Amino acid sequence: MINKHIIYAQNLSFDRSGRNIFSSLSFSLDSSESIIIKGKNGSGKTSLLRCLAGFYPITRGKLLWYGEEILPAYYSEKPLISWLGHFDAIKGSLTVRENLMFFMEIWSVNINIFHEVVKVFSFEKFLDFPASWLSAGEKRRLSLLRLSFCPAKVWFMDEPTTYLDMENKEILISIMSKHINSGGSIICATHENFHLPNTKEYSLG
Amino acid sequence: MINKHIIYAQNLSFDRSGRNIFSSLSFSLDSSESIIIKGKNGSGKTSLLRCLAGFYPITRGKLLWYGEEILPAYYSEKPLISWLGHFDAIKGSLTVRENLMFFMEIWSVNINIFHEVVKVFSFEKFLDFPASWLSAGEKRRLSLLRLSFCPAKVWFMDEPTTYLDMENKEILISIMSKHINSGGSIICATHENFHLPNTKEYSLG
Amino acid sequence: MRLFFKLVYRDINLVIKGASDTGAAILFYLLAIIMFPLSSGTDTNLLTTIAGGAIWMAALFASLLSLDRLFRSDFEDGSLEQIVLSGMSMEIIVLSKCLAHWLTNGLPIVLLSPILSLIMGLDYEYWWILAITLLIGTPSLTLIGATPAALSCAIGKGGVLTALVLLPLMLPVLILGSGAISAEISGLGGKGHLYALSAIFPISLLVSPFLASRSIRLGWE
Amino acid sequence: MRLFFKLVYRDINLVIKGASDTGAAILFYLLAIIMFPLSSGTDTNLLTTIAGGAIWMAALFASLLSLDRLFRSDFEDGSLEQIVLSGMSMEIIVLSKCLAHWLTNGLPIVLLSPILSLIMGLDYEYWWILAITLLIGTPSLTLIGATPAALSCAIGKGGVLTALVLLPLMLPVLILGSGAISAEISGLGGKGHLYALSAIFPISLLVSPFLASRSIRLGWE
Amino acid sequence: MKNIFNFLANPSRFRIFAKNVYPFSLIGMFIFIFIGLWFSLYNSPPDYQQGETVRIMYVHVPAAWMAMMVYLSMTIMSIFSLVWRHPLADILSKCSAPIGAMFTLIALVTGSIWGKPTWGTWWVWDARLTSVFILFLIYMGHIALVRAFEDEYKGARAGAILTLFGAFNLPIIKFSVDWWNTLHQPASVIKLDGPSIHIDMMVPLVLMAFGFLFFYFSFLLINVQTELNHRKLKKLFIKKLN
Ligand code: HEM
Ligand SMILES: Nc1ncnc2c1ncn2[C@@H]1O[C@H](COP(=O)(O)OP(=O)(O)OP(=O)(O)O)[C@@H](O)[C@H]1O
Ligand SMILES: Nc1ncnc2c1ncn2[C@@H]1O[C@H](COP(=O)(O)OP(=O)(O)OP(=O)(O)O)[C@@H](O)[C@H]1O
Ligand SMILES: [Mg+2]
Ligand SMILES: [Mg+2]
Repeated sequence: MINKHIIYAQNLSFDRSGRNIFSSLSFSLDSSESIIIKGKNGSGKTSLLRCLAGFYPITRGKLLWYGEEILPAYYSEKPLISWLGHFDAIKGSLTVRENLMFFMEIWSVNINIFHEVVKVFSFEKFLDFPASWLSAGEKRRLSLLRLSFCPAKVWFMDEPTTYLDMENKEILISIMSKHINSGGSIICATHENFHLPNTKEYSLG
Repeated sequence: MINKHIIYAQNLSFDRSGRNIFSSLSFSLDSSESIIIKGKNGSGKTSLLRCLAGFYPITRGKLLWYGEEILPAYYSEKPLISWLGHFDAIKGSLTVRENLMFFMEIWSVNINIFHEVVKVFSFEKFLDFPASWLSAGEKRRLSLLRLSFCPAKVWFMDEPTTYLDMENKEILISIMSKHINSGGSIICATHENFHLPNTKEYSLG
Repeated sequence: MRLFFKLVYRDINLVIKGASDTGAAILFYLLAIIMFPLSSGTDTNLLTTIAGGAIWMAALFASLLSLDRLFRSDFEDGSLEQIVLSGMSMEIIVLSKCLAHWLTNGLPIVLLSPILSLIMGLDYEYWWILAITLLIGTPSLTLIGATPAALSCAIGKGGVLTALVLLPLMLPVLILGSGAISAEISGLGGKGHLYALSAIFPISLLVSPFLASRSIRLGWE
Repeated sequence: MRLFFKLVYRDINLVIKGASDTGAAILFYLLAIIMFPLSSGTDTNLLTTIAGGAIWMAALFASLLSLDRLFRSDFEDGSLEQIVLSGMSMEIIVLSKCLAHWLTNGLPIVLLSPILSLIMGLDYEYWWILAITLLIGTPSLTLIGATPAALSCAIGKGGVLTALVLLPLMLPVLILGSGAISAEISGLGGKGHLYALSAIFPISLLVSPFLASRSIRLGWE
Repeated sequence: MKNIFNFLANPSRFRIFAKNVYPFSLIGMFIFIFIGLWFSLYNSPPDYQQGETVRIMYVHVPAAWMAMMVYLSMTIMSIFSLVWRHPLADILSKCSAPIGAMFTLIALVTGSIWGKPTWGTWWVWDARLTSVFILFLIYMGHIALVRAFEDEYKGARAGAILTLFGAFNLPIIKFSVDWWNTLHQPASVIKLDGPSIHIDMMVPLVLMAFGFLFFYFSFLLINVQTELNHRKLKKLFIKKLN
């Protein structure tokens, strides 16, 4: 039943400026499932994530979201995915709280959930810092924090462990596991060895 | 003999906006030696590196380079350190070759050395790409490539493994080892477990 | 619609916090006007004659200056991706950014115009027509500017090209705006110019969100 | 010295490749001049009277526009750190960036001035004085602008503040420059203005590298 | 019609098509322009008001027409490009822009030269002249924009967006003489109630117009071939990398 899959991809290929980045990928993603994408530098992990989200147009192949020809970047009813990319989408001139508030409001996040997540990442003391003060790892944690209170069921993560220390890597893995166990799905590109529940691994390149 | 140390630091402390970032650090660095700085996110690794290079002014303590009160960021005879930070100093509108050429010229790097280093990082095929095409890991490799042909004896590296795949991490470690074995020194902040020759490890925070 | 206003609010907040160039643009506008007398000598008659045109030109440059980064700062740090994934259609995003831009750029320009007319020695009977042309014209400037501003995300550099592409598109607004004032002063009546100026707004309101959102997506491709 | 020219060469290359805003500034200059007649009506006499002042003002804005990012793009992507660690003194870096800026911004402004005088209907006897004031004045504009541009790195946003700090500092140059032309036209002779204008250059050459390099270091602290 | 377009979409097929059609177009251009020039320089009457200067018209007017015609065709191509993502439309549009810019420049320059004896000035900022000047700026913007992209495909899409946006200018050029009172004279050939120009002037005008049209076709075909070759080279270069 194609219609049951959250993502259904068949024979996806993607070319950029005439270069073939990846080709003939087929897979599907269901709820409570995770996909880990591995591959050398330049093998097309980021490109694949962006194709799936709709930021890059696939060259050939078939891509369905919830059995339909929709794409998260074009869908305007509710957030379909929660995205963590190479860019952190943080405004240095605003405080951490202001940065988060905006997304809380457009995603209609409950304030209790917000406080809970802030606690998980031990981010209480940073809330009134200007975001430009944060260290590289702290910025990354801020992005993760935002990602994890987004109401979307599918998480797209591009090398989420970047800049994180050991402790925060473990927190990351635990929230990822929790998300999967509570019915969410994850697609994650990484060079690390993750142990997530119910995971499939794909290698590119 | 203080004068023999490349870096000699005694009781370094650093405050920012009234917050104490690190305090009372003492250590020294000699040639053929490496220092690995570890510590949680926000413990001040990046700040320490920047203090040592002269970008941040230390609040208290004594810092000597080659036994003198000079700082790499103020020294204008030759490059004292080769720097790899969070920012990649790559111009996307130039090609990879143009990006490298500028530094080759200001560092008077021999063209043979250049070609050798390009080979080590298997970067031949990217040379005529616009730098904006590179993937995250490829950009990082480009920065590493530049770092490694700089004539300075001391390498400053802030989380050098970011975005790198397994294979490139190994190449990185091998060039770091080679640098140390041939009389160079390295200070490296990282969250990974490195095995470098002749290394001291410091933990911050 | 709620999201629309949240986004407008955020953008205005960013301007207030100094993260955006829009504030600079207003300052630029003010200073440019003050400098007119300094550079062209202080012959009052002369000043009065060019006052309308000068204020309009300063307004145009002020928009132009700030439009260059209308989408680019959000595009470069990934915010725009986050926003479009949050279930807002790109057209709405474009419109809300334009509204925020106009509120922080066009509106101050309109509000400051009486003071500036005073500085420039424009006869006070003509203040209203200056203010009206600016009120009608500045929203069009913002809307027209949105597409080149979005294109500059796609190129990744902006600057040269934004200006090159923008100016010819904005020229009609400038010509009609300053033309209305001089027509009014010369006694011919500026109504015709005003009508033509007001016609530009609905057209750009229809066309620009569509073309600008295409351009931004092009930047991601 | 070799490093100095390498850096100048690189910066010019970046302008040519479109990575810098300097190209935009020249365009802005050209278009601003072309727009003067459009906005102030087509009375030829009027145009001629304001021609000198208008061209000078456009030149000032063109410098102002591009100065904002003089150091900032290199500062933000880490290039400036790399360069200063390569054994160049900060003062030399500042000077070489100023030279590159002048070559790509001031010089084209000077070279384009005859054509622009033509468009503006300035009497051709006065072309030379316009060109000379621009030739003497634009290097000072660049040098004066370096310090605020460097400060904008330290603030991390630039824009508002750069413009606010810059304009008052640049005003004397503008007043002397356009003053020389109107003095010449009115038959009083522009020599006095020219001498004063030429005095600004050596002073700014001495002071500005020092202050600008301090400001950049402030940005790192 | 759609079939023809699809047939030509294949680059190599279009290359063959271009190669075969190009000589005819070139011959057409020479014939029309030579006969047209002969008529306009020798075999047409001087104007009763303007005398011999009227002969500039036979260059000015066709160039002005072509300046608009080329932009109009680019607009149509842009719709094709944005809606159906047609690669040939992209290429045609990109290759048309420089030719259009050149016609616009010719119209501007010949207009100015004509203006000096008739209006007593090289240039005035009236609606017709200004809008043609804006057209020139838009062409230049288009040329710069399309070439600013590493990726031709993206450049073409960006160019298409700009072309559509700039299309507002065409009606302004055409009708500016009717809407505003300008120095420039209103249309006397292309208008709703038929031409109102003397047949002796009409003949060379039409001949020159066809000459210019063939000029456009010829150079368009040359440009397209160069562009296709250029892309092929680039593809080879990239293939080497894969
Ligand atoms: C730089 C200045 C000028 C520009 C930019 C310009 C532009 C144009 C344009 C765009 C057209 C085509 C209009 C259409 O098809 O409706 C045109 C047609 C024409 N122009 Fe000009 N023009 C200029 C100067 C002049 C001058 C000085 C004269 C002579 C007094 C002149 C006489 C004509 C005539 C007779 C036509 C043909 C109108 C018709 O029959 O449709 N133009 N010009
Ligand atoms: N301007 C500032 N004022 C006050 N505190 C600051 C300022 N800038 C940075 N900090 C704080 O200094 C601390 C150290 O930052 P630093 O970047 O050195 O950490 P780090 O060890 O490199 O962390 P990471 O592993 O995340 O890269 C952080 O907690 C940060 O919030
Ligand atoms: N515009 C472009 N034209 C051609 N090739 C491109 C373009 N942009 C990126 N590429 C190439 O596409 C390849 C895939 O890039 P991508 O960012 O998807 O890799 P990745 O798997 O995420 O790598 P990393 O592990 O380094 O993040 C890279 O080799 C890159 O050089
Ligand atoms: Mg990647
Ligand atoms: Mg750090």
